[in-house]
Parts: sequence; structure tokens; C-alpha cells
Amino acid sequence: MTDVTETSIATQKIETSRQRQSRVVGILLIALALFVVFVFGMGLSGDATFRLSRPTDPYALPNLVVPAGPFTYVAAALLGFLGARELIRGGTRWTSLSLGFGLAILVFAFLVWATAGKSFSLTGMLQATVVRAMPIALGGLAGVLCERVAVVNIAIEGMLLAGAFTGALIGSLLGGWGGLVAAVLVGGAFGFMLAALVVTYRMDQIVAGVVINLFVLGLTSYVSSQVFSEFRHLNNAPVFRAVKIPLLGDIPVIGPMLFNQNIFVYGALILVALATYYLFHTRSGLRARAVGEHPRAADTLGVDVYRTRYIHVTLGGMVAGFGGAWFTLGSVGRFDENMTGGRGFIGLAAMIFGRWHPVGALMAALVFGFADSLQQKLALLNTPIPSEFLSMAPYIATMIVVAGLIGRARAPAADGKPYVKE
Amino acid sequence: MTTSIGKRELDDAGRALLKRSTRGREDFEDLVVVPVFAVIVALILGALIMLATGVDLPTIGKSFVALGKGSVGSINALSETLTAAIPLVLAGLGLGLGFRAGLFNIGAEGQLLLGGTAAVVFSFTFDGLPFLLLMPLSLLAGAVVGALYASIAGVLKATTGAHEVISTIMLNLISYQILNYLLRQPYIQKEGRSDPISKSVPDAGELPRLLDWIDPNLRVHAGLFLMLAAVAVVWWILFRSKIGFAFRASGENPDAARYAGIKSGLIIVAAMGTAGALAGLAGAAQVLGVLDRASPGFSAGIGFNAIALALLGRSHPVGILIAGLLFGGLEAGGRQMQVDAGVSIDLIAIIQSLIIVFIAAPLLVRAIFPWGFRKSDKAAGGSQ
Amino acid sequence: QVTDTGGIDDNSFNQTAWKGVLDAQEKLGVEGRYLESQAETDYEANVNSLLGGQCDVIFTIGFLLGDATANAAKANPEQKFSIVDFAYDPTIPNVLGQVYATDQAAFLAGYLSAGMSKTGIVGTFGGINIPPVTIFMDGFAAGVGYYNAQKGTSVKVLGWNPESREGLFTNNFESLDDGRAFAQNLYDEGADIVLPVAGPVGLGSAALADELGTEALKIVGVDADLFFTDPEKKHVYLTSIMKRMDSTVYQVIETTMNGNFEGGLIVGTLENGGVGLAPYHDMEAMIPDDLKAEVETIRQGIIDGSIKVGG
Amino acid sequence: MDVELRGITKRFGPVVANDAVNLKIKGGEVLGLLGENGAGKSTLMNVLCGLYHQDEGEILIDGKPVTFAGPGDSIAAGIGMVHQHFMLVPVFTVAENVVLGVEPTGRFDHLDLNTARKQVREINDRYGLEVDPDALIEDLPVGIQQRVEILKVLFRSADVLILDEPTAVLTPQEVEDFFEIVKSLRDAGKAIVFITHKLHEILEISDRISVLRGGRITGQGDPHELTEAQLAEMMVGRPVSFTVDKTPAQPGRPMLEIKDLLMMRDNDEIAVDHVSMTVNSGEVVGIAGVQGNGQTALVEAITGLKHASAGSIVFDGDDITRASVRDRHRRGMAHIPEDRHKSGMIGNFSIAENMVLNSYYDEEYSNGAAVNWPHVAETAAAFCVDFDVRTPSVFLDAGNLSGGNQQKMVVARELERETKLVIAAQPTRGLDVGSIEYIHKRLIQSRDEGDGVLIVSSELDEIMGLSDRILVMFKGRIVAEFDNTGGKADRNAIGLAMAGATKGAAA
Ligand SMILES: Nc1ncnc2c1ncn2[C@@H]1O[C@H](COP(=O)(O)OP(=O)(O)OP(=O)(O)O)[C@@H](O)[C@H]1O
Ligand SMILES: Nc1ncnc2c1ncn2[C@@H]1O[C@H](COP(=O)(O)OP(=O)(O)OP(=O)(O)O)[C@@H](O)[C@H]1O
Ligand SMILES: [Mg+2]
Ligand SMILES: [Mg+2]
Repeated sequence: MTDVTETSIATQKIETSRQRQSRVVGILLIALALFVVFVFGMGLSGDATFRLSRPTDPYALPNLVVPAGPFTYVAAALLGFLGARELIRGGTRWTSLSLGFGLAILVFAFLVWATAGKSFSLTGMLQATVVRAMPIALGGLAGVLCERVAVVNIAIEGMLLAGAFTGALIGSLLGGWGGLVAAVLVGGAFGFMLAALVVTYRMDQIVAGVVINLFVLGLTSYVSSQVFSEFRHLNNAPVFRAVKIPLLGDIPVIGPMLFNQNIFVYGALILVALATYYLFHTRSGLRARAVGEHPRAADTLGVDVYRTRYIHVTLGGMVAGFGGAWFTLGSVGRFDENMTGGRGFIGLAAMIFGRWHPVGALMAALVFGFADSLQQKLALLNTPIPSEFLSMAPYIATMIVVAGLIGRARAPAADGKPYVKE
Repeated sequence: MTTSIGKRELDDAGRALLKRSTRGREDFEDLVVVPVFAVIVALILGALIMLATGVDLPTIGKSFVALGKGSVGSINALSETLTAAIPLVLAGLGLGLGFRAGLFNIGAEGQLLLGGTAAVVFSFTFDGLPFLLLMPLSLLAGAVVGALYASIAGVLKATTGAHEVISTIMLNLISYQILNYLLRQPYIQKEGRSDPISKSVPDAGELPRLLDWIDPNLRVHAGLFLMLAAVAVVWWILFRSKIGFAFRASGENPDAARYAGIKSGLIIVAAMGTAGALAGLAGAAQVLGVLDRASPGFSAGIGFNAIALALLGRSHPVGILIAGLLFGGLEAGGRQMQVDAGVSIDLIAIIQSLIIVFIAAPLLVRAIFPWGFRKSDKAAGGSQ
Repeated sequence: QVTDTGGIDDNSFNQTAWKGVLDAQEKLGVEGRYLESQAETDYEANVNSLLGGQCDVIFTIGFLLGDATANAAKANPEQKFSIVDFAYDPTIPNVLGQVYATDQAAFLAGYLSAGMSKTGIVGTFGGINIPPVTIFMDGFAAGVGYYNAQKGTSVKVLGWNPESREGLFTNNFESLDDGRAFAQNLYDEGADIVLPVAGPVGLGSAALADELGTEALKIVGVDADLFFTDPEKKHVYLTSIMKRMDSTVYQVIETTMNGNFEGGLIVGTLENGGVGLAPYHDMEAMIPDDLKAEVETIRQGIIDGSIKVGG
Repeated sequence: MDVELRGITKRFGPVVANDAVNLKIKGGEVLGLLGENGAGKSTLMNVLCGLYHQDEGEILIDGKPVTFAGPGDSIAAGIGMVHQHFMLVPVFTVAENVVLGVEPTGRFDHLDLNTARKQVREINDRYGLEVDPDALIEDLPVGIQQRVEILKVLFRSADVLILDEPTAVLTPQEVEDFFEIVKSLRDAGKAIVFITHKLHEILEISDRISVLRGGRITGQGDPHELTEAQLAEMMVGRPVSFTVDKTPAQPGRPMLEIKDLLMMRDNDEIAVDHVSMTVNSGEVVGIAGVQGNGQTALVEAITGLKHASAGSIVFDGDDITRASVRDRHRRGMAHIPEDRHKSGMIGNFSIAENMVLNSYYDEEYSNGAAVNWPHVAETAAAFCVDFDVRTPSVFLDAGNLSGGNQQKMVVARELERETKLVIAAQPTRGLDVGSIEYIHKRLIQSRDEGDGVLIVSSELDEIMGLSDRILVMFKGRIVAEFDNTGGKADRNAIGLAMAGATKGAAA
């Protein structure tokens, strides 16, 4: 035998992936700093006024007045600092955090720029953010429940729509709570139907989802034009009003956002918390995740894969039905054709954006909600940017974030694959 | 090691391996019985839904007559059916090709919108070119822009692994805004209008109507040939060409494809691009053949219906063609149904979805109607 | 009748026009059919479908059907058409355009709202930025401006800038939830009276007003008298800017049955009753009498031309 | 506890996987179960553990007939199975995997992971398994994953343990440790069914042997009376030769030269640490090493699947460090991948399509932009005949082939063309003796025709039998090199080097 000569340990520096990421983020942050200075900062004057309280609030906060010109320079300096820090001390743990922080600064700088010399109600915008985010969050949560047991649910859109429709119809007949219960049950029924199609009848999951969407859209539109137009009283449900939580609801800014909302907002927040506990801290949650990751392994250990899938997809449908009822019982009390308008698909995006985690899906939904309400405010502020570009900004941002940050996020391993016993 | 492969004489054992299993009753059932059955059952269920919503029996009868009349009952009906099928099939072919390559592209809607807009803009920009140049080039513009737009999702997936479902959903939402913005630009907006609507396609840019010598209202246009050619080309690409083999290989097993030296990134971008080109063509055919201009949301959900279509056609070009004709017929017939019987056209969507369910879940059909069908061996087999 | 994308049961636009057909059915014994457009691509196909249906006259409802109607009319010179909200220039012999000087009625509503606003801020938003929509907003803003000029006040209008012709638009005529969100947005910025000009979308705004209470937010309806067509939320409507499509459609049917159909244009004004301000109904008691009187004076002024609405 | 299988028949469509099988399993005894690929061993055991339901026949426990509706029932009856393919959830921890299905819980269904961890540690200590309960499965080497599988069965206090090819992926040292565990379990009174293709293992560990062929029991016997040759003949139905017949190597010019190669893993750890090595034409070089020591990364670098962080790779005189996979293939490099299911073939493609998976673009198989399918089919048929791939038709999906035939298909694809260098990773993992014999013969044939052959295997016997020269990898480095002309290398020394023993000890 011959000994192999020792090769000396590498002394040259090899860039690790983390360092690479830091470098990219650092450059990006510095570019943003320059952008803020040259696009927002140039010739900016006046104050941006953000109203924090409404006339009716018990504790009036003074308006938040930001001198626009100086602020942009401060924001740019902060961005530059974050960027430089990433470049110089690359590879530390805070890269993602820096990026998130940097984007937040950018958004605020943009707001200040757009509001310079004007004012708008920040509290109103934040409250609207939460409201608009809820159906998306609930849709995303429904998706999480289904995909954690490896059933891809493209049908969230249809389930939302079914919930909205049922809420209006039954709500008109039996009142709000009756409508709500019915919406949840009908959502669950569609979940069960999806489960039956994909688990028992082994239909392709995407096909089944697309079909349910088509079916619900057709059925609800058909009934609404065939029946509701004639019998108006069938489409006139009461609306759940905002319920202010004593004390908490009076906190400025946060109060109206979180503690003066209707049951749908409270319900969604509670459901997200429950789902998180359930999935990651209970026995059934562990089994459900096992079914999503490696159904055969779960099967060999006596976990009933089919039953688990049926249960969770049905639960997901119920959550979506609840979210759908928001459109009618939580908002306008009337059903209208296709009134969910693609929110289910955005919910799906929120689920992926949120890495198949309930809290992640909620956060992602809030980003969409924020963009949505921001855009309405900006239309009032008469910014020189065409409104279309403002509308697409959140979608572009989502793509960038998905590409940059969670490109490698993993879906449950068995996601989308049917499981065949024997 | 050196083994000469070239032209080698096969011995008997080798020739025996070249046998293909013949098509039996199983294929007949899958390809003929189940679909026919699906359509019939879906229509019956549609009738039940009408009954449940208080439509009386004579009206139901009338609506089915109208459905038949409106889809195949006259030259006009056939023309409408084909007109509706053209963009559906074109976009569906692109989606089907993507599915084969393992890409779940939800973005046909956006690719179609931007492709169609590009075709319109190209056509009025180069107004004055002769028909033989302007029309094909306008189509090409649509295809190119559709391909480029789809490639964004492809490139993102190939370079960063961004999930194409999210990026195509986002690209759809972005495309609506781009379109709204473009339609308000003075260069594109129709003169004297304040609403978002584009200038018209010049006559030399239009896909000529094929039957206007019979009746000027017959809308079927030369896009029909485009559609048929696309079916043939996509079939050839998928099942005969080298690139198609690479598409299918990375769709079925990306890992094995990578080991075999197929560059997954390139394939993703190429497949997305091809799919986008077809969706762009669908949009171009729609504006050059039917709409004559671009307006907000002129895609009318074709890109989404095409998903259902591609799935129903099992991502096979011929299947997609047949499914497209079926959907086109239902759409045209549905319109007649609303006029003649006063039944909402939304019923069509219900019938469409039921047909897909029964075709896509043969096990369900067999479970409901156990007689008449072969005992399903497949059901017991499956994976492993 | 071919509807626009709102649908026949939209409680305002399409429904009002359809009411004209229904009235004619009742009184003149004609038969009416309708076809809903699902999307803009349907317009032409839908018009074509009705061509085969042996109609005496085909109504196309909405500005957006302008092109489709013109094409069909040119291809079928025998068929009579009538389009709501579109004026052809030059006119087409077999098409009768019906347009409305809605700004006249909206002017009154603007004046009334300015007088009724407690916060000194009123708001409006539209469906899409097209003339039949913005004409409401123009008139409304002009009415508020007239009030300010008369009273020396500075009531603000949010959501529409008549000069830049930019404003708040939902970009659809469908989403009720948008109607609620947009009204909420305006309310957050201080508006206590909102004019939604977006067909059924306004019903969402009404739902918000219902929830907030009419003290906090009132709605001005458009097209029909929403007090009647939206009876469940009737208490939130300060008034409605009526565009009496039912009456003009009825007239067209009547003249057609009498064999007097002629292409061209009919314009609904305050004077001929083609547009008008709805009664105040439940709000009657809340509105000060002198404000009512002023509105009535202005109405007369507009009719006799002493008050100019546009410009 | 005694278990008896009576007249078990199990069909998959037309395939009769088990045909009236009778089998007895007794407590305190190891039953060795042998058979070719596809003989029906796994199926029979899956019936016993409740995963499949038999079409005919019955199962008796301690003389009483039982029926299992699902695996839950059989687990409750005290039967536990370690499956041929790992049944572990890769993103779960060891503890989560072990308790799955029998989780300790608190109030509100709360998963009590602390108790789980403690229980796992107890069993760990009792049987000397040494597994960290908090490690994520995906971070563990296969040897440890194997132990987790056993932990799972023990955790459910099974009295009957079915071990389906548990040693297929273990190194010699790991196998020895593993046998210690099996023996202690037997001595504790458990009944054990042990399935393997390795005859010496079965002779070493079993108390009784049954042989399956074509779904039937074709032989029974006492390991003390049987020889490997007799067992092989019972399995395959003909005599099998175990030693690879080969002449001494005639090394020629360097075919593959690696200099100072550095490879990083995704987590920025070093996988291959400045390795330099050469493979000459006409010789077989074997790389021995415990899995997880960088062999996979080395193969990925050579075949172009991953790019080197530093160093160079020269193939027959040309620098290919940056060349693409396809380019390397075109230059004459053949690659038999480690995991044929995952990366070697496409189950839903026909055999013909699989045969040209990496050469479809070749002029040979194409007309312009199109693939010449008729020619592909004929060639594939010829390959199948040459390499004894048993199938009724080349148009059948490759996924329908048995494991051995699948591997022969992959080997045929790689070797049936002009090659200069063959990289074979775990070329015979999980195959029966007949297939192994065949594939080994083909690899030696390649060498004799002047190819360089590089074999990576965790199977020390395979390395010893095939290689002319043996390199041992440990922690990303080549730590020792042995000349194996005429099989003269010291098996013990190699084993020690694989385990990371110091040079002094290895020498
Ligand atoms: N789920 C299934 N569906 C159809 N056929 C199957 C299935 N499982 C196994 N078979 C077939 O049954 C026969 C026996 O397979 P089995 O897996 O039991 O063999 P084995 O003896 O374990 O082989 P190996 O040594 O390769 O593990 C094979 O022909 C196989 O193709
Ligand atoms: N007993 C152990 N307990 C926990 N982790 C271990 C243990 N032994 C090794 N590991 C970890 O396992 C990893 C290596 O195993 P693995 O087989 O996954 O590597 P690999 O990438 O396949 O390597 P190769 O390139 O050689 O195939 C290392 O990160 C090492 O830290
Ligand atoms: Mg086996
Ligand atoms: Mg490895």
C-alpha cells in the first residue's frame, strides 16, 4: 500500500452561498438608497401628514407629520448603512432581516414622497389592510391545511365563492349566524368533494380543483341570475358589524386595526393560531404532516392516509367557506357573480409565499392587503405615477421576493401526488 | 468499449420485442364510451339543476334544442362554435405542452392579453404593408410577445427556482395593469375616446373571414387554419422532435433528465416560451380575427378556460382540439339557449365542469354505473 | 336587449333599461328578450344571436357596445337598433342613440350634498373612466363648486378632478366589495356623502353606509331611484340621480310599434324628464327647507338656461 | 410468539406475486428469506404486516387465525417491519419518526416530544443503537437511518421483526454492528425474518432458510448444511459463479486525471477535499468508503452534474472541468448512476425511450430536428437482447420492469456505444446474484476493451472483486491506496481505512 501525500488545507477564499446572498442584498440595498435620493429626494419639499386618529376616537393622537425632504435623506442613509453593512460583514445571519427592513424603509419613503404637502389617514389604511387581507389569509390557510396532507387545492377560489354565495342565501333566510354556519358547511362539502375526487376516484388534483372552480362559478352565477334577480329577498343578508373589544379597541392605530373588526378578522387570527398549534404541536398534526411528506411511511405505521386526507381537505374547505362568507356576511350582504375576483388564487400565492405555514400565509396576505389599500390611498393623493404601475407594484414585489428569498422553499414532499394503497 | 450499433439485423428475439400491444376494449371505453357518456350525464344533471331552480319542463326542452341548434344546428352555429374554439385550442395547446414539461403555467391569460395587444399595435403601426406581410407579421408579433412574457416566469424558475404557479399568477395580474396603461397611451388609444380602447386593426392585418361570402355575419376566420396547423405542429414537437423528448423527459423526471445531460434551465425557458407563443397567438387570432381591437380584459377568461381544456384533453394535442370544439360548441349553443329559452348562459359552465369530472375521473363513472364497463384492473394496480 | 357586463339584475343601469322593456310588455303587449354579456368579447356575438331572433328593435345597453352596434347596424340595414349612452357622429339611419344630460341632475345632487355635508368633504368614485360615468362626476363637482361660490364655503370633492380628468375608479362594474372599500376609503378621508357611479358596485357603498349609520355616511344613488330598486338599504340614500332609461326605452318601443322609428339621437334632460333628481323620501325631514328650495330654484335655472352646468 | 402463513396467494392484476406460500416463523429464531429480484419476498412480508391483503390463504398467530385490515392491526398484534425502501419522513427528527402512530400525548392532543425523546433514548441505550433523537433524518447517513427504522419497530415492542434487505446499503463494519443488534434481539426471544441477497450474510445470521422463486417456496434448509453455491442455485435455478473471472489489468494512457479537486456541499461544508487521482485505460479503479464521505460529490464532479469549486479534471488529455454533462457523455464517458429510480430512468417512459435518454440528440437516432423512433425501437430491442433485459416489448413502460431488469437497461444504455471511461456508482445495489454476475462481467469486458473504469461502491466485496486498484475515501479525502492485482489487497486494512483509522494502523 502506498500512502497518499497530504494535500494542504485550502488557503484560498471560497465564496459561500450565504456570502453571495449578502453581496447581492448589499448591492440591492445601496441601489435602493440611490434610488430614494435621486427619484424621491430631488426637489422634494413640504410635510407629509399621516393622520393617526379619527375624530371619533377616544384618545386622539396628534398627526404624524414628517418633513418630506429631510426624511428621504434619512431613509436613504439608513438603506445605505444596511447595504454597506451587508457588503462589509457579509455572511452574517441578518441578511433576510436587513432586506425586509430595507424594503419597509423603501415603502415608507415612497409614502412620504407621495404624501408630501398632503395628508391621509394612516390608521384607515392599516385597518383596510387587515380587512382586505382576511379572505386572502383564510384562502391561504385553507391551502396550507390541504397541501400539508399533499393535496393541491386549486379550488380555493371556488370554495370562497361557494361560501360567499351560501352566506348570502342562507343568511337571508336564517340570519347571519345561520348563513355563516351554512357557508362553513358548504365550503366543507366542496372540500369533501375535492377529497373524494382525488383520493377515492384518483382524479388529477389540478383537474379536480379547476373543475370545482368552474362548477361553483357556473352554479352560483346561474342561480344568481336565474333566481336572485327575481326573488330579491333571497339575496339580502345581514352583515356582521365590527365589534370593538373593550380597552384594546381604544388603543390608537393598533386598536382599529386589530381590535375593532368583525368576527371574520378575529376568526381568521384565531384560526391561524389554532392551525399553527395543531400542525406543529399535536399528535394529529404530526400525522397529517407525515401523510404530506411520506404517505407510505405513515401508512406502514397505521396512519390512515385516505382518512387523514379527507379530514384535512374538508377542514380546508370549511376554512375557505368561512373566508368566502366574509364577502357577503362580512362586507356587503349581497352576493354577486364572481365576487371573489381571484382572491383564492392570491391566497394560493400567499400560501407558497408563506412557505406552507399558517403564520407565513397570514403575513403574505397582509402584504397583499397593504398593497391593495395603499393603492386606493394613492389614487386619492394624485401621485404622478400612473395608477397601473402602483397596482402592479405588489405583484412585482411578490415575484422578486419569491425569486430571491424563498426560491428554495420546499413544498410537502408528496404534494400533488395521489397515494395508491397496494 | 466498441459495439457497432449502426444497422444491425435483429434476430427473432429482438423482433418479438417490437410488438405493440393492440388497442382493446379498454381504449375504446376510455376514448369513446366514457366521453360520450360524460356529455350525456352532464346534460341530464344540467336539466336537473334547471328543474331545481324552477325552470319548467317545456323550457328545459326548448333550451336543449337551442343548445343543439346554437352549436351545430346551422352554418352560423358552426361558425360560432369554431370561432370560439380557435383561441381556446391555441392557448390550450401551449398549456398542454407546458404540463408535459412539468410546468403548471397559469399565465396563459396574461400572455394572451399582451400577445393580442402586440398584434394590434403592430398591425396599425405598419398599416400600409400588404396583407401577405402585415397579417402574418402581426400574428408573429403576438407570438413573440407572448413568448417573451411567459419566459419571465421561465427564467425566474430556471435561475432562482421561483415557483411558476406564483409567478404566472402575478404576471397575469400585472398584465391587466400593463394593458390598462397601454390602452390609455395616445399612440395606442383610439382617437377621440377617453376610455381605454385601442385603435382598430387595418383591413390588411385582419385574419380574413372565411364564409362572409355566404353571410357577412359568419365570423369564422382564417385562424381556423392556424389552429389546425398548431395542433399538428405541437403534436410533432411533443412526440417526434428532439426538443419535445427533452420537454417530456424533464416533465416526467427532472432528475433523470439532468443526469442525462438535458439542461433543465434551458428546457424550462424553452417550454415556457413555446407555451407563451401559443397563448400569444391565441390572443393575436382573437384580435385579428374577431375583435378588431384591444380593450381591457379582451381575453375574457380564455386563458383560464384553456387550463380546463388542456387538462380535459389530457395534454394531448388531438385531445385538446376535440375538447376545444366541445367547449366552443357549448359556448355558442349557450348563447342561443339564453335567447330562446331565457335560461342563463351560466348553466354552460356547470355542464362543462360536469363533463370534465366524468372524463377525468373514469373511476367515478364506473362507481356510479358499474354495469357495462369492464372490471377495472387498473384500479387494483397502480404504483409501486 | 344586450346588456353590458353588469347583468340584468344590477339594480341600476341594465335593470332600468330592462324596466322600460317590461313596461312596454305590459302596456303594449310586445315581447322582450335579453342576453347578458359576460365579457367585452361577447358583445358582437350577442348582438348577432339576437339578429336571428326576429326582433323589431334591438336595444344595446351601454357605451361600450358602441362599436359592436355600429358594425351590426351597417351589416343589417333592415334591422332597427337603439343604443343607450352612445351618440354616433354622423348618425346611422337604423340606429337611435339615447343619451342623457346626466350632469344636469348631478349638478343638483352636488349642490344638495354640499349643503348637507357636515364634514365639508364629499366623495365620488366611478366604474371606468368613460364619458357616461364621468359626466355624473363632472356635474356633481360642478354642483359643489356652485354651492361654494354661492355660500362662500369650501366644500371639497374627493375622488374626481374635473381638470386632470383623473379620479378614483374601481375599473369594473361588478365588485360590490370594491364599492364598500372605496367608500370606506373616502369616509376615512372625511367624506360623509359619497356618490358611487359604477352600477351595482354602489350597493357595496350602501352596505357600508348602512353599517356606519346614515349620520356618518350617506349615499347618492345613480341611474334609477335606488330608494325603490334597493329597498333593503333605502334609508341610506340621500337622493338619486335618475337617468330615465326606462322612459326613453319605452318611448322608443312605442314609436317603433307605431311605425315611426327614425334613426338619430334623443337626449334626456331635466326639461323633458329624461334625467332628474329623485325625491328625498326618508331624508325629507333631515334636509332644511331652504336647501330644498334652492335646489328647486337651480333646477328651474338649468331648465331655462340661466345656470350653466358645464364649463 | 409464533406466526404461520398458510397458502398465501397475492396477485397484482395478472402478476402472481405469491402463489400458495406456506411459511412458519418462530420466536427466538432468525429465518432467512432468499430469492431473486421479483421473487415475491417483499410482497409476502407486506401481506404479513397488513399493508397488502392476501387474495387467498390465512395468517395464524400462535395458532389462531387473524385478519389485518391495515398496518395498525398487525402492529397491534406485535409484528413490525423494516421496509426495503426506507419509510422515514426526511424532514422529521428521529424522535418524531419513531413515535409516529403511537405518539405520547398530553392534554388537547398535545404532542409530548420530551417523553418521546426520553423513550427513544431508553431503547437506544438498551440495544446500543446510538442515535441522536433530535437529528433530522435527511441529515443522517443511511447507516444511521437504518437504525432509526429498527428503533421504530422496537419502540412498538414488536415480537416479530421483518427486516427487508436491511444490509443492502451498509458498510462491512456497519453490517457487523447490525448483526450484533439482531443477535441480541433474537436472544431476547423475538422472531426475526431476514431478507437479503447476500448469501454469506444469510449463512452467518440465520437459523433457518427459505427460498422463494417465482412466488413459490422452492427450498428450505439449515444454514449449517448449505453452501453459498447451493443457495444460489436454489434461487436462480442454475449454477452461478461468484468470482469475477478476469485477467490482470493492462493499464494504458491516463484516461481521467483529477487534480486538487475541491467540492462544496449546499450547506457550505467541504465534500471533496483537494483530491487528486488518476484512472488509466484498461484498469478498474475502485473507490471504497462509507457513504457520506464525499464519493457522491466526486462522481458528480466527474460527470459534470455539479461544478468544482477548485481543481481540474482532465479526460483523455482534454480539460473538461467546465464541460457540460452532455459534452462529457459525447466524449465517451458513461455514467451508471447511484439511484436508478430517481436519476437513471423515467418510469413512465417506454424502454425504447429510456434507452436513448442521453443520446436521442445523436445523429445516429435523429433525422434533423426529429427523433428517428423506428430506429430507436430497433436499437433498443437489440440492446435488450444483448443485455438480457427481460420484457415482452420495448414499448412497455420501464417502470414495469423488475429492479434487476431496470438496472440492466441502464447499464445497456451506458455501455452499448463507444466509451472510454465508465463511472459506475453502486452498480449492483439491491440486485440478485444472477444480475450482479452479469453486470460485473460487462464492466470487466469494458476494461478489457481499453476503457478506464471507476467503480464507487459501499459493497467492499464488489470493490475487492472488480478493482485493480483501490482508493479509500474518508471525510472527503483519499486516505489510502491499495494495489489489488490478483485480489491481493488486505481486506482488513481497507476496512480500517474506511473507518478513518490512522495511516499507521492501516499500513
Ligand atoms: N404494487 C404492485 N403492483 C403491481 N405489481 C407489483 C406490485 N408490487 C410488486 N409487484 C410485482 O410483484 C412481483 C414480486 O415483487 P416483490 O417486490 O415482492 O419482489 P422481491 O422478491 O421483493 O424483489 P426484490 O429482491 O427486487 O426486492 C414482481 O413481479 C413485482 O413486479
Ligand atoms: N452519526 C451521525 N449522527 C448525525 N449526523 C451524522 C452522523 N454521521 C454523519 N452525519 C452527518 O451526515 C452528513 C453526511 O451524510 P450524507 O450521506 O447525507 O452525505 P452525502 O452528501 O450523501 O455524502 P456523499 O457525497 O459522500 O454521498 C454530514 O453532514 C454529517 O455531519
Ligand atoms: Mg423486495
Ligand atoms: Mg450520499
